[in-house]
This record gives sequence, C-alpha cells and structure tokens, in this order.
Amino acid sequence: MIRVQEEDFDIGAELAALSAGDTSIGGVASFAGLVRDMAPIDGTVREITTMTLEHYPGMTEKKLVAIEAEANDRWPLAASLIIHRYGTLAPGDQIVLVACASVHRQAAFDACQFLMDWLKTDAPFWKLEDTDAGGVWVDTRDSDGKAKLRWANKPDPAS
Amino acid sequence: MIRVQEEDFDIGAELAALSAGDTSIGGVASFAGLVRDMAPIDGTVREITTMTLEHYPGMTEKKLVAIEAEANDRWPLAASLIIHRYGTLAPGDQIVLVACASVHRQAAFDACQFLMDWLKTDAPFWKLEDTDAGGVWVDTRDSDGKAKLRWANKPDPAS
Amino acid sequence: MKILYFAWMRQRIGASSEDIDLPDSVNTVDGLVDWLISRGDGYAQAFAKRGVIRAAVNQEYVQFDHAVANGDEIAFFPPVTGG
Amino acid sequence: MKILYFAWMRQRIGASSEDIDLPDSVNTVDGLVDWLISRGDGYAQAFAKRGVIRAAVNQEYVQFDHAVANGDEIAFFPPVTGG
Repeated sequence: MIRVQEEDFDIGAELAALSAGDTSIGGVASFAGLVRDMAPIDGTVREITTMTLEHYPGMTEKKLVAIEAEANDRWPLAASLIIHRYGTLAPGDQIVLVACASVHRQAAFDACQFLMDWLKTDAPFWKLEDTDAGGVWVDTRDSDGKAKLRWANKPDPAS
Repeated sequence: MIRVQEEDFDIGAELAALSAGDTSIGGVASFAGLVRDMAPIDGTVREITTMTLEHYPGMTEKKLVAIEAEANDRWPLAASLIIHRYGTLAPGDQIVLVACASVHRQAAFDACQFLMDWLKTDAPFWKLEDTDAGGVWVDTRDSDGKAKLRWANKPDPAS
Repeated sequence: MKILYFAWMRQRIGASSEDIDLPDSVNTVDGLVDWLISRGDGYAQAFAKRGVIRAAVNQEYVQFDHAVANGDEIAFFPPVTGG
Repeated sequence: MKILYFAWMRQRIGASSEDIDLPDSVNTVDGLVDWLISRGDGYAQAFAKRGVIRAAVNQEYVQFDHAVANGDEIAFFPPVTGG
C-alpha cells in the first residue's frame, strides 16, 4: 500500500496493521526518515528551521505504486507499505515510512532498502530547507545514485 | 539499550523513545521478528501452536550488551535498541525488536541487519516449537551462519 | 498542452503550471525547451543547466529527444530529493 | 562448580543446573564432558554429538580445550536459535 499525505503517521499503528491477520509473516523491516536539524549547504553546516516537501501530485502516486510493485516482484513479500509526507515539517518530524513484511528476514530487509533507494532517486519529491541563510533546495547526493545502482541486477532467488 | 523480557513491547512507543529529543537523527531502521504459524520440520511443513523461548539469564544480557557495543563501534549510531522476549508465545506474537537510529540511512540499515545476524548466531536463546508432532527444538539454519559471515570485515568508513 | 514546473524551476519561471498551444514546429522535449527559453529570462534561467533537468511526459520520466504533442502533460524539475 | 544445561541438553540430562565438585583429574571442558558422560545414560545421550554442542565458561563462549576450575560457571547447550 502507498500513501502520499500531509498528515503525520503513527508508526506503531501502521506496522501493526501491516502484519495483522497474517501469521505466516516472520518479520517486518522498516525505515522511518526524519527531518534533521542540520545540513551541509555549500560546504557549511547550517541549522534547519523547517523543511518543505514539494511533490508532483498524480505522478508521485503512480511512481510509488510502480516501485512497490517492483519490490513485490523481486522479493516474496507478504505485505509492504510506503507513506511519504509533503508540506512543511520541523526537525524531528517524520517524512517517510517504508515497511516490508516477509516470511524471511533477508527479503524484508532487502526490499525495504530497495524501496528507500528508489524513493531517493525516482520519487518526484523536492526538499526546501529553511536556514538562517534563507531557503535552500536540497541537492541530489552522489551516494544516493550509487545506492540505487546496487539493485541493477535482480536478486538471486536462491539466496 | 538492551532488554530481555517476558512481556510484549509496543514498537511505536519504543521507536518514538529511541529518537526522542535528538533531531540530528535522519532515520531509524528497525526489524521486528514474529512467531510464524508454520515451519519446516525434518522436511515436513508443520503447523505451530505455540513457541517457547528459553534463554541463559545473565549471559544473554552480557552478550546483547557486547553485540550492541560492537554495532556502535562499527557504525555512527545516535541510538540503538535490542529487545528480545522469552517464554511461551503464539503465532503472530512479537519475539524481537532491533532498531538503529543514525544521521545516515545506510548506517542505520547496516547496523540493524548486523545485530539481527548476530542475534541469530550468538545470543543464547533456544526455540521450542509445539506442533501436532510434539515439541521440536528449532535447528540452526545454514543461511544464518552465512549471513553472519558477511560482517567478518569492518565496514569501509568511506562508504 | 499543460506544462508543470517544480522546485527551483517553478521559482525561476514564477509559475507552477501553464497551458500553452504548442507551435507546429515543436515536436520533442528538446524543441519545447528551446521554444520556452525564447519566451523570456525566467525560462532562460530555469533551463540554463539543461543537463541536470529532468522531464516527464504524461507522468513518466523521458529523455529530451522524446516526442511531445498537444494534449500531453509535460513536467520539468530538478533531480528529485525525496525519501 | 555450577553446570547449566539448556534446551534439549537440559531435557536429556533431566536437570537445568547442578553443583558438582570437580575431580582433580579434570581441568578442561573436554575432560569435564568425558567425566559427565561416565555419570550416566542421560549425559551420554546429551553429549552424543559432541561436535554440535557449544560451551560457555563464566558466560563466555569457549572451545572445548578451554580450562575449567572449581568456582567456574559452565554451560552446555545446542547451537543458539534466537532472533
């Protein structure tokens, strides 16, 4: 399931709902992304007062559905969840939640990382950080592109 | 922080407490292990009615503290948590929760997997599954030994 | 044709979307960008680093040699930074 | 010396722990296992596959050539299956 929303989410309730009623599930891997209070901007670490997430309504949902389907195609998942917020957030606020439930823990972990890597490089969201030097659009990180490349090959089903 | 307990735990509350008050945290990776309703036993998949976890009080806590310290030595974690239950559980019940918070998502993911791999091979817990064929002690899985081996080398600090 | 702009492209152009009538001479994303740049300084600034900009046609990522036609929804934006 | 048994070793031996006086002739884990086996069938069954059993001395994993002495806490158990 995917959701794009302005409201906050309750991780405990979301994870409970994900595995509810399916006792074949052996584990749930999850990742919650939070707004950080500091960021390096043009070589200077600056304090972040708020972060505003812009997105492309329509395309965002379409891409998230496709990414989730791809993860379910690659790994034997019992359930998966992507929640991504937009709007103005403060340091410590939750931005994103990805969770994958599977019979096997490695599949749950791998699918969860795969989804996060794809979100960073392919989901149409943009972050504007408000700092004492004004509003600064977050730049793409080289490491995110590299992180995505490791999924270029499908996983070995035997592993 | 580590806890070995018979009582259930509330994932939402535990994760909230882990990152509370530290807005330098960029993400929290977690894994929750659940009791499965089926297991392959001597080549036959059998239904599990209950699972009883036995452990070595004293040594368990000592090993968990050491494993958590090792993870914090290898990755720059802002906070980490291991909760492992013992006693008699039913399918769907929570067994274990591992969570790692970090400025960087890759460190959080890697440390979380590292801790799970070590728990499977080094924490003195034993699982007894009650099935229609009687009580059966869970066997070590080859894949768990292999999963642990990938951490034989410390991570490249540059990656 | 509906064109959408996001993040700093939206700010430089001063609009989040606009409806235009595509000239007959324009039939690729590249051609559309050339035509938009000719419309004013805001566009010229927004598309100055053409190599870093991503385009979507009907909500799918495309290369700049991709065809465009009236009725399409085109979006231009900087590299994404979600997650 | 306190000896602890877990999981199916506990079941086969029929005790989760016992306090013993270590004979002077026993000074390694291996020697202790040999001596325990000589005490009865339950022990013999529990230690039948000596290669798979793990030992801890004072709550640290050890190899079977590790020294043991009166006052130590020794534990024997099958491979662990937590997590």
